[in-house]
Amino acid sequence: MAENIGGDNGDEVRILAFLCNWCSYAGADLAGVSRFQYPTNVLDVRVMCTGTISPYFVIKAFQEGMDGVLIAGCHIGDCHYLKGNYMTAKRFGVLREALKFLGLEEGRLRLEWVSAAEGEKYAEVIRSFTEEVKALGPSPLRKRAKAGVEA
Amino acid sequence: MAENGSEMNYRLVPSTCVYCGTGCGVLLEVTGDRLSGTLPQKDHPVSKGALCIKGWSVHEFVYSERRLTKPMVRSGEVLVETDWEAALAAVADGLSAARDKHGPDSVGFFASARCTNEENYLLQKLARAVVGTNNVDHCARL
Amino acid sequence: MSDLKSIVREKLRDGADAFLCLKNEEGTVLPALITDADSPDLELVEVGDSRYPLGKILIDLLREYPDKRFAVLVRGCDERALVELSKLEQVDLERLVLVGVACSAEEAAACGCLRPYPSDIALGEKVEAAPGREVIDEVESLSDAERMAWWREQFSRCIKCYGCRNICPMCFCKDCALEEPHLVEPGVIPPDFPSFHIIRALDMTGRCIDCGLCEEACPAGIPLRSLYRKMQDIMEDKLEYRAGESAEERSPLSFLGSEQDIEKLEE
Amino acid sequence: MTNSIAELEDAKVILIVGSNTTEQHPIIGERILAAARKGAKLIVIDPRAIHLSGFAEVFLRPRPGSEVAYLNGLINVIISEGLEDSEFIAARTEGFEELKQAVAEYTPQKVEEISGIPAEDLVAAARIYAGSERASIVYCMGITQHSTGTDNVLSLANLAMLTGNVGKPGTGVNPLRGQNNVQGACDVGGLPNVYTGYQRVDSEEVAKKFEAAWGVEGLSRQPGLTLTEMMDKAARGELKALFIMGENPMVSDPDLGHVREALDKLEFLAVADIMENETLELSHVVLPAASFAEKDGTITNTERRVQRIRKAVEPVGDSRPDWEIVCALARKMGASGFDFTSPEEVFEEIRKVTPSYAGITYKRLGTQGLQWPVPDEDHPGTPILHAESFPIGKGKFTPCEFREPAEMPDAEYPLLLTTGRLLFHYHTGTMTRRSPSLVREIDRAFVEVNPADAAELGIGDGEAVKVSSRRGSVEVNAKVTDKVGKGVIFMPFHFAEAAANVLTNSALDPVSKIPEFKVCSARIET
Repeated sequence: MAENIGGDNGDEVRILAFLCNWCSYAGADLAGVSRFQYPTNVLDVRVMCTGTISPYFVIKAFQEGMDGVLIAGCHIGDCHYLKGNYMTAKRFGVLREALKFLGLEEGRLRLEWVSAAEGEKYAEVIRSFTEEVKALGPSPLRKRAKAGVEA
Repeated sequence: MAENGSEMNYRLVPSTCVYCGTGCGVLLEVTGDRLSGTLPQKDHPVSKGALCIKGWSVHEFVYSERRLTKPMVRSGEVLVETDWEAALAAVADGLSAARDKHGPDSVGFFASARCTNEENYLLQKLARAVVGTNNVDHCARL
Repeated sequence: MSDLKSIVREKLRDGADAFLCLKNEEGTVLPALITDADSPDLELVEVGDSRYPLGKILIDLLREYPDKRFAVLVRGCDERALVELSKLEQVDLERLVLVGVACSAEEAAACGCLRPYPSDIALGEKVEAAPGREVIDEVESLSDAERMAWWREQFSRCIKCYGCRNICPMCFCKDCALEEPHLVEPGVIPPDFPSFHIIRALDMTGRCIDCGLCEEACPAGIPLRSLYRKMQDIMEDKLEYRAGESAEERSPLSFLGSEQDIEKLEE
Repeated sequence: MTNSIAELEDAKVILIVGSNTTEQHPIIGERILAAARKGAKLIVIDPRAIHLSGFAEVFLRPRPGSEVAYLNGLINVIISEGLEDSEFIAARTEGFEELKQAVAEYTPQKVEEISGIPAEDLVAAARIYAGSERASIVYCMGITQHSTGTDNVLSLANLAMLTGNVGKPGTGVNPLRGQNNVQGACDVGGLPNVYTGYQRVDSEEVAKKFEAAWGVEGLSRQPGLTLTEMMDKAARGELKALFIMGENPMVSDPDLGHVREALDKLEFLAVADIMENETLELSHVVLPAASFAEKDGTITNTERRVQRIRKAVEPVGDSRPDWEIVCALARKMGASGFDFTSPEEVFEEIRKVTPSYAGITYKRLGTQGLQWPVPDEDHPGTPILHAESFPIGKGKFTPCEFREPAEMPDAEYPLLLTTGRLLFHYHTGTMTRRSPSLVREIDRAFVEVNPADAAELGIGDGEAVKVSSRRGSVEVNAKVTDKVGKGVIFMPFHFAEAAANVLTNSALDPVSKIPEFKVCSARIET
């Protein structure tokens, strides 16, 4: 899947965004409808709640060649399932530190709270995250052998 | 789960992994009357408390559905179950018949790099002292 | 150790149906379940210096013999394991009698855990811990790229024996993510970097009780214990939790929690 | 092994040749990596890129079958650069001049032509091996399973003696024995030419000794047939009856078509085994044997360490330990001397007739084992062989000339097939393929093909292909990988449904009688 985004232009980075159905996905939709400009090298995965995102999914995304992973959900207090995003916040805080200890740059993993009304914020998050990941370059976790074969 | 009131039994039996020639030290875990797992022997001179995946799972094949559990003799196209007495008599007859008719060197024995020293010793003794042939070898070369 | 022998006998007479401890058989110290105060094995009981995952063994014994009560010899690490396993509903502490043994100064120094003694000490003298942080310090002195290269080199020796998981007293799942083909490609060594080892590190987060059996069982000499210890440091730093310490407080990663937990995080 | 596994960590240089140690002897492989972490330099010589080659100072990838050429080449470089151990050669060896002459023509350039190893890499490897105070050689079937296997081993011995790497800790010529008890099966007389402890059957003195020990007369002084020779005789109708204990020749032996034909011709075939296997369908009687967990006994590992296995549980069903089966059979045939009631009693008899086992008792073995020779009950065992002298006095250099394998690629079969084992499986898979943890990792045969060959043949990764040799063909999936060099393909032989040994050549080494599993010619079609 990963190779379909951003074309095969070498300096493009590939980003996976996990978006919660109720807030951030709607926020992304609003950004589109409102015609806010933001980069296109992002693959969305809609989830019912960011609390369902296993850290394994994030690892898998990096392993499959993503250069950055964004998790965007409802603001704390606004979760459709009341407390789902508490788990997101806790897991994410630990995961980012764990990955950092293994040498993955902190900037490649980002957590944002984006509501259904924040279309502009969504566009801004994508812009700034893409810039940050671009500055970091391709992820060192891309499967090296496989990347070679695919190229 | 054991039945209420049954005797409890949990033991670790020191043994040696039977896959490759490294000879790592394993502890076979027995719960009740069945093998339930494998642990590494911590103070083993070769493996020093480590094992490979084969060592860790060396107990698994013991209860395979493909274990042979009954002696069998051929009847036409099929092998039919029999008792030990009959099976051993059939082997003794088969080997003796060839020896008596064609001489001891018409009989051969494959010993085994998978069996114990004692078993290999007995097999070569059987070949040499009972049948009278040195035709005994095993798959060392394979 | 005659002391241990009399303790085992006493506990068996006091209502424990069996005592899980260690015995010296032909010079090798290994776990033993003693069910009878007159058992000849009683002559062989010994604390010894070989450690085994007694907590993991107990998970199975408690299930296999649901109407039995067990006494168990515990070092600090064994006790932490049982405490954490109890919160994860894998063992029932009510059916267990813990007999604590403190690690000797020599053992504690060689092992380097944070608390080389159980809460109740029946055998041995309490000594304070001398946890080594050399590996963590070394890794943290490196740049991101150097860290990744450092770990990549360590994990490149992995032959996927699963010994770290198999020996771990805290690993009890029936379905293991390490065996999930979408996460870790089967049949390949070394296993995928870094998924195999990150998955384990994440599963150990808020759970690892720092017994170090993983590192002892690793044929490749990978500094797993330091990796998992760092995960506990992160848990403590971010979520004020350290596995195995409190009998009541559960890992914040095992329940949704409250808004206060999040506030801690955002500091 | 002349030396011990634990000593590998003391070596300064380890030369790994024809051994994919990580996959065949995983714990030894990790011991080698531990040595590397302590600063030992690794030299890996293998036709495939293996796990250890990733850690090697020098990795040489020769064409399979060129072993004598490149080993002579290493010796050539060492002598021409004056790196040999002259003191050791003078004190402990003979035949150096002959060796020197024989290897003179194996210059790095010539070796490059034969083996494909770049001349400068060969020189680098020679310098590293000869330049250290303690260098160990570790080898396995990649050396022995050739029609020139004996010459290959002798060449390794030449190399070790040339540099004085014998009889000291962290040195030696160390074959890794494949099966758990291949060492022991040889030690206790499971060979056609020797009784226990390698006592020759054609020696009058030895035969008399065993006649006295066993209370029999007229033991044959005529060496018997090897396994592969028995197969040939069976195929020709000269061997009439065969008793197989714990082997599965219908997967493990070369040229399986020939094996089937041979076993089919037998008037009588009996098999004792723990598991259903491919050989049973040709048997007249099948005896169910107990597994290692269901019996007592001893096995001997690759470093000559005799170790105990212990009965943990009762045998499944009506199965019985092989030792009981053989005793019962012997008694059935009217023999005396088989009234043993335990393996320990059998062992007591073994040590009476076997000088190298004389000092071993079950009690002494405990949980640590003992390394033979153990001549008496006070002897601590022998971790290092040949410390003071060789069995024949001085070590003799044996010059070897390079010969091509029995079958080489040609127009019809243009690829060179080599075979081996995987980490997750064992031999014919009768045990590992019944083990869920191992089956989960991998349970299918494959053939490794170099990307260049794959491109030429139009084969994609994972594609089903037919691999054929002059002896047969099998269908497997291709794995396109640069682990193998161009022109070479590799198959694991564990999988009966796509058995590599349908393809392999049964050509034998003239001395060791080991088949040439590691080289035959083959072709691939989609």
